[in-house]
Amino acid sequence: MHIAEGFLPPVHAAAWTVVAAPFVVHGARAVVKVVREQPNARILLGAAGAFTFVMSAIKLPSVTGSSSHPTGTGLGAILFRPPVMALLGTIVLLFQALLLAHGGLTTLGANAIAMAVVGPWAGYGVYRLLAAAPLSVKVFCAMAVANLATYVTTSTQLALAFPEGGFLEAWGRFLGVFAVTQIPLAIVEGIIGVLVVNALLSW
Amino acid sequence: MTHRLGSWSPPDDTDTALAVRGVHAGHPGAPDVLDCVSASIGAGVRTALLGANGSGKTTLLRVLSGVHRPTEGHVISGGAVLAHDRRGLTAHRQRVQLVLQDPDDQLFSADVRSDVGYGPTNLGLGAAEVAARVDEVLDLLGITDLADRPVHRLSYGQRKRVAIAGALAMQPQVLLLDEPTAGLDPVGVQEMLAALATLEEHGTTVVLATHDVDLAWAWAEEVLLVVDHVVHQGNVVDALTDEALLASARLHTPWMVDLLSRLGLPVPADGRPRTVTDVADAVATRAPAPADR
Amino acid sequence: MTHRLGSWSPPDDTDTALAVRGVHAGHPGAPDVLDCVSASIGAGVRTALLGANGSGKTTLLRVLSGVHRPTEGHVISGGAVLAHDRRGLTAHRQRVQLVLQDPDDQLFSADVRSDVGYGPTNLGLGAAEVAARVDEVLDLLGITDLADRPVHRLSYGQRKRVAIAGALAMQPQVLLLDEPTAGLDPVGVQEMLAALATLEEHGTTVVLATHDVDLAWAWAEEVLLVVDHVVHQGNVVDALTDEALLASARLHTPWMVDLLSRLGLPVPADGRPRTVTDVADAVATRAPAPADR
Amino acid sequence: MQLDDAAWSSPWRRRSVAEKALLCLGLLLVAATTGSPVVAAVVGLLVTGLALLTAMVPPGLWWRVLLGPAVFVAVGAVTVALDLGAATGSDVWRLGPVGMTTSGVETALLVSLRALAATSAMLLLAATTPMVEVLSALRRVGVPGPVVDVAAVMYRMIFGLLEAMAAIREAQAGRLGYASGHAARRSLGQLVAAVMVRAWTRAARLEDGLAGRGGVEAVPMVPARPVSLPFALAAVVLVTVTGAASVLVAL
Repeated sequence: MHIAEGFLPPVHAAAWTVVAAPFVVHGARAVVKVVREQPNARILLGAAGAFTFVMSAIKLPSVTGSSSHPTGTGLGAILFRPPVMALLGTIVLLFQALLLAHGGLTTLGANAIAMAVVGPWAGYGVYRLLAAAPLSVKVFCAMAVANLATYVTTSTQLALAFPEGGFLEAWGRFLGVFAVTQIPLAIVEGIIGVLVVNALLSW
Repeated sequence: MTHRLGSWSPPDDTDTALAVRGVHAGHPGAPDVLDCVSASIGAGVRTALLGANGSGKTTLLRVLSGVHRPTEGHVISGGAVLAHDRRGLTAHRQRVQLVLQDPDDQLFSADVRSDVGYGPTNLGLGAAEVAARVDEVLDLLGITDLADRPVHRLSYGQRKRVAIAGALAMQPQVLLLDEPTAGLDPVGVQEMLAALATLEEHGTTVVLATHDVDLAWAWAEEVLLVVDHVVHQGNVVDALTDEALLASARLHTPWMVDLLSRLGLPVPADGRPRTVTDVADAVATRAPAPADR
Repeated sequence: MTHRLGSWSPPDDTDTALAVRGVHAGHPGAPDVLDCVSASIGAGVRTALLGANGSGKTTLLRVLSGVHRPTEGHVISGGAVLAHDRRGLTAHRQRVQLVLQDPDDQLFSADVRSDVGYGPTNLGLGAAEVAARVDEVLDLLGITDLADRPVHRLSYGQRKRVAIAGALAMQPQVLLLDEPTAGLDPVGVQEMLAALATLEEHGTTVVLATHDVDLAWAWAEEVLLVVDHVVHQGNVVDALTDEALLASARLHTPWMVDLLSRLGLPVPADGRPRTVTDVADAVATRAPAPADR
Repeated sequence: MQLDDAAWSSPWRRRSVAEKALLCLGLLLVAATTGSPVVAAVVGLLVTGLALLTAMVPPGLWWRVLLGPAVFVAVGAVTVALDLGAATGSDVWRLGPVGMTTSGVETALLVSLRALAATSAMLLLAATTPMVEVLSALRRVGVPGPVVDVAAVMYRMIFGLLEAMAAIREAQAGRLGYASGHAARRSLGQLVAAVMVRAWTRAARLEDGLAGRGGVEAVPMVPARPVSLPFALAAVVLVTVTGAASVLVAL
């Protein structure tokens, strides 16, 4: 679920853009440096971004009857590291806005914080924290936590924007609608992440 | 629409392995790729599906396999109308298997054995039975030596055969093959055709989609010709001696037919020439060429 | 090693557009894919590079194009030994361009015009000159209407021609094509051959790699036959009437040669039959078949 | 990817990105910042009219692509409007602890109209401007070349990977890969892995294939197109009028 164009109050949209900017600029700097040293990295990074976009278009088996898609932010973070994911994830969000009408331009900053910054860092953090655990446990936790963290962030952003009845009550409402329903999907994404990594290891 | 060609008479309904009736298919917002198509595939009849690129050949294959649901009309599978629900499709997929042109679209496990065993495992078979089926089809296709090789180390021709093995492991009655010989060199084509002949001996009905009219002439008994969203069905001699029809399909006449007709020789409906030797014999035994030619 | 076939005599060195001398090539840790190969491509001579899958055909093309650096031996480009440094390769690329079998391996931009202009832009040409070259090659190949289309919405045949346009925009003297007709339907093959004929009229030397011996027979003047890491060079009639050699290359004899030889008819070195009509004429004008056949 | 097809065949496709951005992003900003549901509704109707009548976006496509954001907006707006707790003096509706107040409903209505209008304005740009034009415009406004190059390669590769994904998924379904929940999860894992391997091999082959064309240099970009003065003026008028209306209503 991306926050739709125009849904956030203008001040919030602007503020989240400002918050997201340093992460995206940092990622862009890293990419520029890599490409200057290694021109071929254009293609590898492009392939990584294209893969991230395509993965988010995969339909998961429906748990609740509605179709849903993986966020893919955890897998991306494990594979490509969070700073690069901040940039690739933001480009993916731009593509989703202009090619699929998912999300928006003024809400790009807010969505980037949720999907390209918090999700990847949360997943990557869990992955590193569990350094001693078996790979499948690490991957499961990283993917599920990244998925859930993304939606908790989105809910928080919405509650901050629409704190009717007080922030905590609003937070509870948005979490209930956007994050609690996500728990089974986060688990599915974690399981699939493990299967993906197992399949990749066998290649 | 579908047109019957020449003297061909439809096989008895009990002999029909797979059929479509009045099928319309396409993508939303675009003109139909298939426009009221009917066609039937007789059990054990070597059927070639001929058509130029973009003619709707692959769409017809996907409709027959149950993957593409027609907007109108029916697929007849095992004598009954195919229901596009979970149960109907599960049953259909054990009868009919489709092998795509690009083997890489069909191979998604790292090694040959687990890839070929993918379908049987999904059928819920036990490990021992899966292994038995895998060994059986690898043996049938003569690729037992590939069993423990990683898929990405195989040549293109080997991967094509592994993809067929994966479909065969479902023990289908009908095997639909999209361009199985494309990209193979002459020896590879011979090996592929030999493998298909083995399958037929084991009772599998083979449908082969191609744009190679010479291959269809030599191999098929029955032809489905896809021309501009419409299917013409007939026996191989009727279909592939109809120059106007072939031209409208953006195909050429098989060289054997072309040569014999230029020499004024008849093409016998039975025992048509299928190899260079057959043609040489037909030419050698003909009456001497008229002097005015 | 390289073997000369039949009566063919090497062209004058001034007429050689591109050549390899004593080339060994392969991948580290594996046996050589090419084992001391010499071959030469005459300016303006239609040259077919024939070989089975995995024979080393594509490696030879890559060596000729300068992309694959041989471990031993030389590429002779424009009368001089090719230096595999930046300057040497830049000059070489303006003489010799390679078009791969799968156009998606070579198309980099999302729209046709930018993609065709990619090479000239890399040469450092100005925008106006790039645009002029792009228009010129699109016109030459008859695909001006594709100029503003997205590459990902083109058909396979259209993408093949755009890939050729991208190579042509470098204004090469030699164009190396890997399986340019593979995957095309008969009309697509005709269109491709017509486009290649136009290039030849404009002075481009065309080298066509294929495993389709019938195509090579009808099209080529000179043949490079890759058999087990070794190249045999000869004119098309000498090379493609040598049944033992073709069999060792996992290829078959062109059906025209096969048929004429079965009928006991000679294959003339000049004016060989190249179409079904030619064969029919050759058969029709021959002496009546002996009765004992 | 129907928006992409629409953009490539749009009658506005050859218009300058600058003038389209002026119109669409201008109206988008008016819609996204207005405090008036009426102004939001007017902008929404204006954009829809422009899209269907002048830019000739196919109506079926327009409503189909709006559906996704509309679902988010509906769910989000209902959540905004909900009020938990005891009855208040301004209840529109209440059932036990769950209700809606007048102010909540007003906020939800404004947010919905604002989001739908702003989304429509973005869609007008998306449905008339191929991604290659957007990317070359981004480079012209100063986004670093390598970043735009990576985005361009992504765009080039997306379609092939989507096709591969669809083909692999169908092949899996054909071998009963989605016939049970357990099989489906296993198949999805293999699908993602196979698509990823495909992305890598495609990248490696492309890198190799480009060697003969001068290596992997900057991705060529489409040139800027001339700005149409009448179009730009009309855009300025529309944005100014709606923007002024939005400000006046707020005062």
